[in-house]
Amino acid sequence: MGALPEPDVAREWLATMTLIRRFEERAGEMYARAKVGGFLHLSIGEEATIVGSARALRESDYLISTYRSHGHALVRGTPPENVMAELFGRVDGCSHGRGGSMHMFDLSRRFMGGYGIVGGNLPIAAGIALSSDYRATEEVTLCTFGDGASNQGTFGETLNLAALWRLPVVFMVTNNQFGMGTALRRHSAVTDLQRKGESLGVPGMRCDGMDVLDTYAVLHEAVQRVREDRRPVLVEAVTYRFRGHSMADPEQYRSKEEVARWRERDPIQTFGDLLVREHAIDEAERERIDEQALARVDAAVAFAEDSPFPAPESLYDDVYVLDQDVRGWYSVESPGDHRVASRSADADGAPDGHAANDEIPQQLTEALAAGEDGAEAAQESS
Amino acid sequence: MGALPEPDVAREWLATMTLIRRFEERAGEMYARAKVGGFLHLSIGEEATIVGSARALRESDYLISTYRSHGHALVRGTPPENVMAELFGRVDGCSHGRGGSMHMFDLSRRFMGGYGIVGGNLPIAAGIALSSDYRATEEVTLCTFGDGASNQGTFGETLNLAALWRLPVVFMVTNNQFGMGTALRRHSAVTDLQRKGESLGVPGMRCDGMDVLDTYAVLHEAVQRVREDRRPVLVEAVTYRFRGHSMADPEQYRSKEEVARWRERDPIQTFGDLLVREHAIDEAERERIDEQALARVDAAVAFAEDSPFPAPESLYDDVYVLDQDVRGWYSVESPGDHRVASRSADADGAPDGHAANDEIPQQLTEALAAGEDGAEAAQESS
Amino acid sequence: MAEMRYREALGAALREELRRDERVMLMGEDIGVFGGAFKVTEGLLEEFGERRVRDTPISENTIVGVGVGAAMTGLRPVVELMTINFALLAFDQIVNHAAHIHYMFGGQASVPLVVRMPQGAGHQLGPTHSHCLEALFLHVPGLLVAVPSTPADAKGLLKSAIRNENPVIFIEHESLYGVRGEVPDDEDHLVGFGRARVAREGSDVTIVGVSRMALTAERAADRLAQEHQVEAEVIDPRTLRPLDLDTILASVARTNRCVIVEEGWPHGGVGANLAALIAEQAFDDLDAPVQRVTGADVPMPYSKPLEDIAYPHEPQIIRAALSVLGVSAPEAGAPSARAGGA
Amino acid sequence: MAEMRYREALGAALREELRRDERVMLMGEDIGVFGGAFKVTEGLLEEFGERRVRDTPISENTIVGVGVGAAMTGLRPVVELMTINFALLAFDQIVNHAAHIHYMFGGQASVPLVVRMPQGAGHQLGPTHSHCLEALFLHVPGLLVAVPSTPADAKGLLKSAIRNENPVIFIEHESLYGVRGEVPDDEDHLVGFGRARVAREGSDVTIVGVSRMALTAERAADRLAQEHQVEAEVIDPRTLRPLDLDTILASVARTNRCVIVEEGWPHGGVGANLAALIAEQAFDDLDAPVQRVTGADVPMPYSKPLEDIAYPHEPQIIRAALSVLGVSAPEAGAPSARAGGA
Ligand SMILES: Cc1ncc(C[n+]2csc(CCOP(=O)(O)OP(=O)(O)O)c2C)c(N)n1
Ligand SMILES: Cc1ncc(C[n+]2csc(CCOP(=O)(O)OP(=O)(O)O)c2C)c(N)n1
Ligand SMILES: [Mg+2]
Ligand SMILES: [Mg+2]
Repeated sequence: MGALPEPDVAREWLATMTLIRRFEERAGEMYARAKVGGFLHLSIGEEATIVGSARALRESDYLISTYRSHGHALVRGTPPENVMAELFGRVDGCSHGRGGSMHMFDLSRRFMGGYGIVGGNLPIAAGIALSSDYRATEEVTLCTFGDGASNQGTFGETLNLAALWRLPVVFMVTNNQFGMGTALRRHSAVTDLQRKGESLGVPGMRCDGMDVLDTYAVLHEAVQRVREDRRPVLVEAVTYRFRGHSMADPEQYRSKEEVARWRERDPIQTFGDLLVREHAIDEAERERIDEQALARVDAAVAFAEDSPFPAPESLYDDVYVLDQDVRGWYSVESPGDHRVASRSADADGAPDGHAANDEIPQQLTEALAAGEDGAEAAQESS
Repeated sequence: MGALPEPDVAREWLATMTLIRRFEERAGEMYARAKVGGFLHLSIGEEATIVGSARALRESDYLISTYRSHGHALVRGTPPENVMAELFGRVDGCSHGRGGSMHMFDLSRRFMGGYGIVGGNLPIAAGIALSSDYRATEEVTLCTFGDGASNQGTFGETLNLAALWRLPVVFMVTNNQFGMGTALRRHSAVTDLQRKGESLGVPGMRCDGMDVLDTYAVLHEAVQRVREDRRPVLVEAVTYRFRGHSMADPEQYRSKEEVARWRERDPIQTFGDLLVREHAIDEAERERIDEQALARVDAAVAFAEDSPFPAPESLYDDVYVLDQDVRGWYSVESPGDHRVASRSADADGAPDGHAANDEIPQQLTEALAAGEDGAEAAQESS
Repeated sequence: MAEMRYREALGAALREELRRDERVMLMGEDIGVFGGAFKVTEGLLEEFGERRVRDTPISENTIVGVGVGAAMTGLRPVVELMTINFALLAFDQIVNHAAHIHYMFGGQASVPLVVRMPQGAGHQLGPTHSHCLEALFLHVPGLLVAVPSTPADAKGLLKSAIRNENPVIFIEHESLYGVRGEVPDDEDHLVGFGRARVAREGSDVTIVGVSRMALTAERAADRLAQEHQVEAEVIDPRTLRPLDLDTILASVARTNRCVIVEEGWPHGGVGANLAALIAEQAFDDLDAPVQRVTGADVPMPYSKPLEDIAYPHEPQIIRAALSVLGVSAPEAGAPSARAGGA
Repeated sequence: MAEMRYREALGAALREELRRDERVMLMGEDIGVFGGAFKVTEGLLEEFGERRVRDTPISENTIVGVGVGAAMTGLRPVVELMTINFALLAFDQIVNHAAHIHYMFGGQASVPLVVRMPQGAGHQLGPTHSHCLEALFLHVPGLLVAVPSTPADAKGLLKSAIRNENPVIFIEHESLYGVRGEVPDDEDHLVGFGRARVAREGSDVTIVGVSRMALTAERAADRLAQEHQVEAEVIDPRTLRPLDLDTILASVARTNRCVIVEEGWPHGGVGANLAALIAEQAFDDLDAPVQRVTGADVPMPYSKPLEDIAYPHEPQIIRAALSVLGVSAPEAGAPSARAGGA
């Protein structure tokens, strides 16, 4: 277990874990009330792996996750209002209602998403790290995925390539003991997951994912090493999912006793107890933190309720970035004027300003302009 | 290096390596004379990895390989006539002219193919091993692939699954130092390939792929272990490709000196020298073995020349196994009688006897009938 | 006859074939202990054990490839993929291997493999879990493709698929799992491939509905009769490879008008293929161009109101039917639901 | 204008864009030291170094995914896959990720990625290396799809593709790499997407040729003029997404007859899509059903005589053109070349 940080830092960690917990509890209620659709995967029980790892990053670093990523958006600073609005499928959702629970995104905070394809985010993470390297910045990418994802072909392909190209990426396998209803030992021949990258040239580390201090300490070292050595690292965060895989899960694959045993190690409860014991906070403040989280979640729900649904006319927006070559789509039915711009391109046929990746090319230009000093240049900008 | 086997066994190994060598030299000439089309990948220099490994198998075991597999067909006993006819694209080819050099096949000898997709044969090998296990037989599957293939997603996926399910399969990575023009250290972060399965639960072994005795000794142990422990093993056979990747390869990625150094370890030359030194054969017999190989290759070319090309009407044969549900294909053009049987199904619409996997279901039935004694039953039948 | 759900009919087919043929075995992610993501395989692990009902790691391409190898050597594997989008991870084993091995090796080995997967929108699963991709499989020679829309067809076609010597892509629909219907009890009741089902007879217009859209088309046909005195013939092709073009052509020869309804993307879709075949072979029978009603040309959005208009419903079908009949059509519910690509 | 080979035109486009924009970089198997399986990238490693021209391990799905991540964060990667069949290994990253990320995340990130690959038969590469799969990509919203048939278009379209903000599937043809043609020298000469090329003007029949078939169609048109006094208009769509349907419809409005020629499989192919669109939007212009000339519905066989008849040549095109003109046709060279699926 790592050392206790400054009191206000510790408070922020507790507050953020509490916010994630309260947010997801409410999301579950909203799902039961059919305010939220699709699949809803909660991280309840895994909050320390989220906060402990994300806090080891700089603002200029990238975080990329899976379909279980409400907490990853929140920890990066995406307002709960926009995360809840996404769950509600509203225009103010952090993916504008297009992605839902499994596909959260916030480019401005370098939260590079939420991906519904198990293992699909690993190559993308390596590509982001390649880009950071190419731009001669010091940025590091943290890529989280589950124990089950470590059996996907992209795991071996990506770790080999990242090691070969010395990409600045930390792979974090969130080992919550199950891939859906399949226990670790029933899906992976090697269950000591920190070792699963060794044959691929990626050294491993392990942290107690129920302990935010240990998670932070290990991830901080991992991020540091990756930033300096330009070599990937695989970190196994050992944790447990308190809830079902998704909302519709009878959980017949595990015993109530097993769940109860892990719940005794609730990362928020234990960290809160520690802070009180160490006099970093008192019970009153602990209360206040929880009340603030609840209040913020109330606000998020209210905001989401008020946010409008996307307009039917917006269905085709952003299928393509429009320009003089791609002016829109045409209807299969209406002959004649079958070219209907999904968002009208301007006179010159240039895109209408919604060009994506906006800030990044600029930052790239800086870095490239800075040439060899690109690293520092980018560092300043972070 | 392993012990010298009985003289006639040793002679057969030398003769088979020589046949493969002479066959491929001739295939190269035929390619230059445009008798052979497509890509032609030669194993010249790698013959010891082929004979040393295949001779560790029983007839009832399966062998599955890649697009570099003329030798694998020959070592299993497929007549050179039929292998050459396949290269010539004739009906008597071992794949009836459909596959060519990259897609050799001989079900009757349990040579399960020749696959053009790098890494594509690994899952299939695991499936064959699963089938052997399911049928309660003692069959083992030997799956060969290249160093470059070890970076393909199927490598990690398949080794994990094979270890998890305890499948009787030996994975042999033929490390000839290059994936096409990319040197091992430029495509794989871990270059000690025998270790590449450790993180996947598959122990590794290594053999000198230029030495047929060592290759046989190591593979014999590997096959034995797999047959008894029902656990996969990964064997690295260290070898070198004397010729280009395929016929059109300027080989600018390696030096003439490097090639020359490896050629000094020519597996056929060195094994022949040993046998003479050990008085297992004399120079005259060594000559005879070579002449017999050359004569057999002459016969193969003559046979291939005489074998007819497939008839145009056969184009659609075997796209499907025909039955009452699948009566053929229909032409996009001719309305009316658009259902033309690609091979006419009989009155009852049953398949016309060309049902594939013929002997295997029967053997399966035996094995299953034999119940717990299935293993022995199948063993007898091999 | 017994009434059961589409899900139960599929489970029954698997159970009966597992009992009938020792060579049949199942593989898939969470099909055993968990009972299947959509509960189709519930109870099968308990009855048949781990040898024949296997939970797999998350490795789609390899799971299918293992099925190919097992099928080549005497087994009859049935692989479940959780959602059709995930089949894209296994596309190499499905197309380059399963579909082509029989031909590529001159007919020596066959690949009696069934790959089952659900497709379709309606549950807000978003852009990685909701598509209809039957057109991608329909394109590939060597594959058989089934798209059952009723419990009876689901059971009869799955049993036929398992008994067939060829690789079969068996496409279920998430929104159909709970649908009830009459299913023959006879354990040897099979539904043959390449035999379309005339779901409703009619003489004014032929409506071909693919997968779940066969049911939507039937509902639209009922409203066409009630509200517009139009008698539509509704045809469910049931399998796309082989395709029973004869039944469709015979219907069009009587109605002279045709509408094709599919949930998938319009460009290079099932509807385009059928429209081209019909226009080629029944050109003179057609009094109006074949009309397609398709899913919108977009990744399936999560937000409910967008998802709703991104795939066809009765109003678009009614509108298309009336327009091929030359009757002025009421306003389209969703313009999008018939829009095409960039 | 300078005369160069299709291969050289592609190489020139890559070189010019690498020089023009520091964000452009290349990745692929053996594109560097080896110079590319088909030598398109020869010399680029030497000029631009290992940072910008990267040899990769054999990991198609990951290479494309790395391109996606790099493109989302400011680079403009061009990924080469050795053969279109191998793209099936990367289908998840291409469809579920590259094509859908911009939409799925509400337009926040774009994916300016180009994935280049050759397709096509003619060199006896057999069933795992010879297919034409443009129809699989054409089906997917979010992708742009280019199928250049001349050196000038190859260069102009590749430069446009690299400069475009959307993911582009850039499909080359193995049999075209050695073909020579005039190419504009101007480094800013681009060929826009969604603009078909009228390769030959004519008033009797419209022949649309896709990818390499545009050239085969031109040769067939010359013979139609010489041997049958038929003046065919030959159109090369150049890109399938976006599709310049206007130019095709305008031509059909004049000729009233249309033949579509593609090398790929018939069912759910490019031709089916075009035939459906034309029949829908120009039904009254058509004096005869649109005819498709397609590749055979088989995995591409190795044996030369079989490969030859498995994809279209002039005789089948001439025969199709004459038949839409109602002229009795000479015997078909290859019955197979127009056959469909099970
Ligand atoms: C390619 C793919 N296959 C299967 C699924 C269905 N699925 C969603 S989550 C999941 C389990 C993943 O387990 P793990 O990687 O341990 O992550 P966790 O859910 O435990 O966080 C599965 C099989 C999917 N989304 N994508
Ligand atoms: C999926 C796939 N990607 C790329 C290729 C092209 N290719 C053929 S052989 C080869 C190199 C393979 O190297 P290795 O696995 O070491 O086998 P070797 O050729 O050395 O025997 C490549 C890249 C292919 N056939 N399949
Ligand atoms: Mg897990
Ligand atoms: Mg090699």
